[in-house]
Amino acid sequence: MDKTPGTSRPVRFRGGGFAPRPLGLVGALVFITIIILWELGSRTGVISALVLPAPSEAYVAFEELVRSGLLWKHLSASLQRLIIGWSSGALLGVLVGVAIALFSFARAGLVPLVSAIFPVPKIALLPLFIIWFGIGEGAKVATILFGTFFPTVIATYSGIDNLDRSLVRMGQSFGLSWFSIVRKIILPGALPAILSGFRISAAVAIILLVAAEMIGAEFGVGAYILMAGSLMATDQLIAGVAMLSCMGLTVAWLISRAEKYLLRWRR
Amino acid sequence: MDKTPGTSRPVRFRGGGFAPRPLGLVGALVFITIIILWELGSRTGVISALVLPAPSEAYVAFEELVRSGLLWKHLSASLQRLIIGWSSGALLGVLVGVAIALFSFARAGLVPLVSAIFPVPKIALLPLFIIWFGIGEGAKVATILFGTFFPTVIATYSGIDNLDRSLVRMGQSFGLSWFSIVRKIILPGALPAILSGFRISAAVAIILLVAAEMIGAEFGVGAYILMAGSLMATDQLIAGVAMLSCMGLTVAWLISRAEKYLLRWRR
Amino acid sequence: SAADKVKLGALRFTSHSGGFVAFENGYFKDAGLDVEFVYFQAATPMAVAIASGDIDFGVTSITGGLINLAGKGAIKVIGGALHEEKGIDGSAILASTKAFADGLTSPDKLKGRSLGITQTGSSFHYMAAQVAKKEGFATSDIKMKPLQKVGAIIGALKSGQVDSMIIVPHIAKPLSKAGKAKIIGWINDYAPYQVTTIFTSTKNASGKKDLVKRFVGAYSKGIADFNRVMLNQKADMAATDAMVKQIHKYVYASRPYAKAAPSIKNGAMRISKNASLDLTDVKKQLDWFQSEGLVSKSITIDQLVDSSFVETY
Amino acid sequence: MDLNIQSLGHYYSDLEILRNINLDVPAGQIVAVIGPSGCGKSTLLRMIGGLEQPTSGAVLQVGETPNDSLNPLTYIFQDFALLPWRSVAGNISLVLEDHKLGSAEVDEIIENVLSRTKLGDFRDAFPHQLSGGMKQRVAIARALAVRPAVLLMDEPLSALDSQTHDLLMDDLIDLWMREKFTSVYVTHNLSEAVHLGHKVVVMSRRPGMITEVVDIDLALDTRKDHPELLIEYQQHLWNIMRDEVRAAELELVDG
Amino acid sequence: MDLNIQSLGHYYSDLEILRNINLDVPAGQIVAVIGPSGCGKSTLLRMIGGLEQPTSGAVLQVGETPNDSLNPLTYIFQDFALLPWRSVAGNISLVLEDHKLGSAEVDEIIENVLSRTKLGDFRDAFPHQLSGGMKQRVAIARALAVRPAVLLMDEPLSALDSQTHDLLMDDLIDLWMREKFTSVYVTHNLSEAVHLGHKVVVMSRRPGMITEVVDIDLALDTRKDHPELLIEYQQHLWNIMRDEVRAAELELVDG
Ligand SMILES: Nc1ncnc2c1ncn2[C@@H]1O[C@H](COP(=O)(O)OP(=O)(O)OP(=O)(O)O)[C@@H](O)[C@H]1O
Ligand SMILES: Nc1ncnc2c1ncn2[C@@H]1O[C@H](COP(=O)(O)OP(=O)(O)OP(=O)(O)O)[C@@H](O)[C@H]1O
Ligand SMILES: [Mg+2]
Ligand SMILES: [Mg+2]
Repeated sequence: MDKTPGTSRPVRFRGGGFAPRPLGLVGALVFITIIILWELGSRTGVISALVLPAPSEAYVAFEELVRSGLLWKHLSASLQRLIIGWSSGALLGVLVGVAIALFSFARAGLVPLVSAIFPVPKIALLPLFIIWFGIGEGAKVATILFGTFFPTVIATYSGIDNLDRSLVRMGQSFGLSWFSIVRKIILPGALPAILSGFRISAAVAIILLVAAEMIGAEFGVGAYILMAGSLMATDQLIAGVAMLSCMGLTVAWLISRAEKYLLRWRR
Repeated sequence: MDKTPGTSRPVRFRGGGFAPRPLGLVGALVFITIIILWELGSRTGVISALVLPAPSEAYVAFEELVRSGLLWKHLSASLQRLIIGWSSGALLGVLVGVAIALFSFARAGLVPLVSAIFPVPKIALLPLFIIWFGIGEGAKVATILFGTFFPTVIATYSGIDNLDRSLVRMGQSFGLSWFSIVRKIILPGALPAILSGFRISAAVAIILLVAAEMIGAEFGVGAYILMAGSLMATDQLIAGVAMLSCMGLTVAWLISRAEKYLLRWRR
Repeated sequence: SAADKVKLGALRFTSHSGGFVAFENGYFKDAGLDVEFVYFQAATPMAVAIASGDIDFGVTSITGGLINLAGKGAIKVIGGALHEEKGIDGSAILASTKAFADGLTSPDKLKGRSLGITQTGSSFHYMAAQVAKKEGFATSDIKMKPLQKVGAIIGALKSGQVDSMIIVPHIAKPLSKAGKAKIIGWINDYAPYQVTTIFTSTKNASGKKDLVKRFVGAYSKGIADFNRVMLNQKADMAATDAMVKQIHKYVYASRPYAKAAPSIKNGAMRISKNASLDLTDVKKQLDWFQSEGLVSKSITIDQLVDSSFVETY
Repeated sequence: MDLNIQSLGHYYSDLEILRNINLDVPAGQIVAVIGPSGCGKSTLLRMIGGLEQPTSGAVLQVGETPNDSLNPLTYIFQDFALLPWRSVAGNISLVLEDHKLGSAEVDEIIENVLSRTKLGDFRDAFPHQLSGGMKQRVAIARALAVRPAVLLMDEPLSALDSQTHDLLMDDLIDLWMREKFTSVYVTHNLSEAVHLGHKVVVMSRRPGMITEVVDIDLALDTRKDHPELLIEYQQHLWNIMRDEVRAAELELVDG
Repeated sequence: MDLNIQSLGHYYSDLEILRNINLDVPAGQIVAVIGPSGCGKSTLLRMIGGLEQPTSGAVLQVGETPNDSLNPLTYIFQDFALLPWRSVAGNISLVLEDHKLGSAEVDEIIENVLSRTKLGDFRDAFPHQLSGGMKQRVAIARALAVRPAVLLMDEPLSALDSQTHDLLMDDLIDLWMREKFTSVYVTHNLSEAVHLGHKVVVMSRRPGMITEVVDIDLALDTRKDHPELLIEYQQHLWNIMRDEVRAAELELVDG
C-alpha cells in the first residue's frame, strides 16, 4: 500500500464466462425478424409464392380455422393424443431405461432390441399398426408412444451410466434399500439427462402427430396438415406447421421451468 | 482371533451392483427366439399372413435382392446419404450446441428457434425441400441432416449445461485459452451426453431414410420399402425394414465401441 | 441436331406403361427426345417437382393438389391417360368379408358405411362421391377414412377396420380370389371417368409447344402399342410376353419375372388412345372439387387444361 | 460387536494393494490406522464396511449388532460423498428416511447433529455453497445421525481448521465415553491417532502390510492431561514410519 | 510482483462472507492464512487469483510478472480439480500444451514434477484409480509444472500422511529457497503456517475479517533448527484463535 498507484494494476479477472445469461427478448426478436423478412421476401417475389406462402396468408388460413370453430376440434384431438402418447411413452421409457442401466439381463437383451427397433420408420409400419391397434385412437396413441419410448430409453440409461458410482456406494454403506437408492440417488443424478431426453422425445412426439393422424383421423393438427399437403394448400400447411411449432415452444418452455426448479442445485 | 468361529460371520457385502455386466449371447438369443416364435406363429396361422409374412418369406425376398444384384445398389445409395447427412448434421449440431451452451446470444436466439423448428415434421415440408434443394441428392441429404441436427443440438447443450464449472475455473486459473478450455475440458466432459445424443440421432437418420427417399429416389433401402409398401409386397417390406434394423444395430455397436474407448475413464 | 433432353416423372406402376413402352420401342428417340425417367414414390412430390422445374412431364390422377398447383399457374394438364369406360376392367369397389356378410353386397348399400381412402381430395374420394351421387345419397353418408396409403387401406379392409375401398383391378382381383374381400361393383359402371392425365409445367406448355407436341406424339405411340397388346392378351401370347418383359424392367423389377408377370397382366387398363382427354369429365371433376371447397373457386378450366395438344371431348 | 480381519489381501488388476492383513477390532475400541499415502487405508476400510470384496481373506463380525443403532457399520468418506441435489438437511434425512421414524424425530436428530457440527445456519444450503470443511462436517453429521455401532472414518477431520478440528475431536471422545462405539479411524495426523486410538496400526507402503500395532493404555478422557506421554507415543510412531521409509529407500537403491 | 488487497468485501447473495480485507503480499514472501472453517479463505484466494470478482474493493498487482513463468498466478485447489478423463500425466500436460514447448521438454517437466511428488509409478493412472492423497499430489505436481511466480495454495497438504506431508513441505521450502516465489498459503494446520509463512494472517469467523497479522522473522531454511520458537508462535496463533472463538461465543450469549 506504500506503492505508487501508477505501477499497479488490478489482477486480471480470468473467471466467469462459460455460463450464458438469459436475454429474454432476443428470442422473440429473432422470430419477429424472420417473419418480417419472410413476409418482405414473399411480397417482393424473392420467395416464390408457389410453395411458400407469405406469413400473412398463413395467418388468414389460421383465422379461417378460428372462425369456423375447427381450430379447437383439431387442437383438442391432437393434444389428447400427444399427452397420452407422450406421457406413457416417457414413463415406460424411463422404466425400461432404468432396467437397462441396472440389470445385466435387461441390458443384454433389450439394448440390441432397442437398437434394432428404434430405426424402423413408423410410416413403413402403418399397415401393421392398423391391424394391431385398429384405426381408432389406439393406433394413433401407439404411434406416438412408440416414437417417444426409444429416445427416452436411450437418454435414461446413458444418463445413469454416466453417474459416478461413489454416491451409490455411500447409499449402500448407510443400508439404504435398493429402491431408495434408485429413487433418491440414481434417478435425481440422471435427471438432467432424462430431462434432455424429454426435450427430444417431446419434439419427436409432435413430429409423429402427423404420422399418427395418417391413420383415419378426421380431426387433429396432423390430419389438417396432411390434407393441406395433399391439396397443396400451402397457406393451410404453414398454418398447421406453425401450430406444431407453438406446441414445441410451449413444451420447451415447460421443460425449462422444470429444469430451473429441479436442477437448481447445479452450479 | 481368539473367538470361536461359531459365533462369527463375514461382514455382509453391501457394495457392488448397479453396474450390469455384459452377457454377450443374450442379445442374439432374444433375436433368435423372436424370429422362431414369429415363424412358428406364421406357419400355424396365429399370425395372419395378410400383413405380416413369415421371416422365411422375407428372407426369400432378401435373397432375391441379393441375386438380382440390386441389394448393393440400394444399400450403397442409402449408406452414402446416411453417412453424409448424419455426419454433417451431427457436426453442425455439436457446433451449434456448443454455441448455445456458451454464448448468451446464441442461447437466447437459437433455443426458441430449435424448439420451434425441431417439431416440424419433415414429411410435411417435402414440397418445400424439393423447391429448395431439387430432387437430387441434395434434398435427400438435407432431410437427414435436418433430422439429426436437432437432437444433437439438444443433447450437446444439455450435456454442457450439466458440467460442473469448477473444472472450467481450473482451466482458466492455468491461463488456458478459450479454445483449449472448450476442446479439452468442456467437450470431453460433455462427451457422454453427446454420444448418447449420437445414438438417438443415428436412429433418427435411419428412420428418415424413408422420408428422404420419397423424393424421387430410384435406389435406396427407403425407396425399396416405399415401393414394397405401395405394391403391398409385405415380404419385401419386412426385408427392407430388417435392413434398416441391421443398420441400426451396426451403428449402435460402433457407438458402444467408441464409448468403451473414449469413456474408459468412467468408473 | 442433338436430341432435346426431357425428364419424365414416373411411378413404377403398370398404369405408367405408356411411357415405358414408348421408350423401349424408341418412339421418343424418333421424335428427337432424349427422355430420362425420374422415379417417384408418391404422386404429390412428382407434381411439385414439375412445378419446381426438376422434371418436365408427369402422369398422375387429378387431385385437389394438382388443381391447386394449376391454379397457381405452375402446371397444366395436356392430355389424358387412364380412362374408365364401360366394358373394360377398371377399378373395383371392394367390401370387407365382414361387411359383405353384414349385407354390404352392392354399391347402393354403401350409405352409412365406412370407406378407406388415401386422402381427402384424392381420386378415391372423388370416385366415392360419384358412386354416392348415382346411387342417390349424399357423399357425407359414406364415412371417409383417410389412411394415406393404399397398403394401409388394404390392411384396414382385410382386418375389417373399414367396410369398403376402391382399388385397381390387379389388386382387387387377387384379394377377391383369395377370399380376403368381395368385389361388389365396378367404377366403370359410373363412367366415363378420366382417371389420370399427362401434365407439364406451364412454362413448357406455353413456351415449348413443339417439344410438348413431339412428346405427346411419341407417348401416344406407346399407348397404342400397349392397348393393342395388353387389352387383348389372349390374341397374341408371344407379343404379350414380350411386352410384359419390357414393362417388367420398370415395374416389379425387384421380383422374379414369374411372380411379376401376373400382376402386370392383371393391371392392364385402357389408356386413352392418342392421349385424348375427356374434357367434359375433367370439367365435372373440377366442379366437384370446387363444390366441396377443396380447391379455390376462382380456378377455371383454362387454368387447369391446355387443350391445344390432344384431341378433347 | 468385534471385527476380525483374517489374512486379507487385495489386488486392483495386477497391482497388489494389501497383503496379509490380520487385525482385531474389539468392541468398544477405536483402532487408528496410519500409513503413507496410497498404501491402501481407504481400500481396507471399504472392505471392513462390506463395500468392496477382498481378493483373499475375510472380514468377520463377531457377536450381535446392537438394536438401537440405525446403521451399525457407518462410514465417513474421505471425499464426503454428499448428494449435490440435496440440501445439508436433506443429505442427513436421506439416511434416516428408510427407517420408520416420525418426522418430528427426524427433525430432532438433524437439529442435534447439525448443532454438534456447528452447521445450524446452513440447514438449507446446497453442497456447492459450502466450504471444504463444512462439507466434511456434513459428512460427519450424517454419520452421527444413524447412531452407528461401528464408525468407519476415513480422515474425517482432515479439512478442518485446528479449532473446529479439536472441537469435533473432543465431541468424538465425549461420544465414545457415552456410547463406547467401535471404530476404525484412518488418519494421517499422528496427534489424532494418539488422542483417539486405543491402538494404532501402522501400515507399510504399497503393498500395504501391518508394520506394527501400538497399544495406548490410557483412558481416552484422561489423555489430554498427559501431553508428554502422547508426544512420546507420537514420536514412537514417527520413528516407525521413518524407518519404514528409509528401508524403502534402501530397497530402491539396492534393487 | 507484489499483491495488494485493498478493502475487499464480498457477499454471496445476502450472506456477507468477507469484510474489509486489507493485505499486502510482498514479492518473494509466503503469506499463510488461517481461520475457522467457512470463514472465506478459499473465497479470498479465488479473488486474489482473479477467478471471482469481489463485491467491493480490489486486488492489485504491483510490478511486472517474470518472463520465464508459464502461468504467473497459479492455484492448487482444495478439491484438486483433476480432469477425470485424463491420466495423471495428461492432467499435467494439460497446463503445458498451450505453451509452445517441445514434446521432449513437456515430458521432462512431467517426469520432474512426478518424481518430486513420488507419483512416477502412476503416470498413466486415471484419477479414479488414485487415493485421496495421490490426487492431492497430482494437483501439486500440476501447479509446479508451470513454474509459477505466485502460488495460491488452498490446503495443499491436507490429505497427506505425515511423512509425505513433511517431504513435500521440505520440497516447498527448497523451491522457495531457489526461486523465491510469492505465495498465499491457506491452511488449517498451525504448524504448517509457522513453518512456511513469512507472515501468518489470522481470519475471524464469517464475515471473515483479518484479526491479526503475525510476522515470523526467521529464515525459512533455518526454522527446523528452532522448534521451540516455532512452538511459541504456534501457541500465540492458537491463543488468538481461541480468543476469537470465545468472543464469538460471548456474542452469541449476549445477542
Ligand atoms: N457459491 C456459493 N454460494 C453461496 N455461498 C457460498 C458459495 N461458496 C461459498 N459460500 C459460502 O462462503 C463461505 C466461505 O466459504 P469458503 O470456501 O471461502 O470457506 P473457507 O474459509 O475456505 O473454509 P474451509 O476451511 O472449510 O475450506 C461459506 O460460509 C460458504 O457457505
Ligand atoms: N479403482 C481402482 N483401480 C485401480 N487402483 C486403485 C483403485 N482404487 C485405488 N487404487 C490404488 O490403490 C492404492 C491404495 O488406495 P487407497 O485409496 O486405499 O489409499 P490410501 O491409503 O487411502 O491413501 P490416502 O492416504 O492417500 O487416501 C493406490 O495406489 C491406488 O492407486
Ligand atoms: Mg484414502
Ligand atoms: Mg476452503
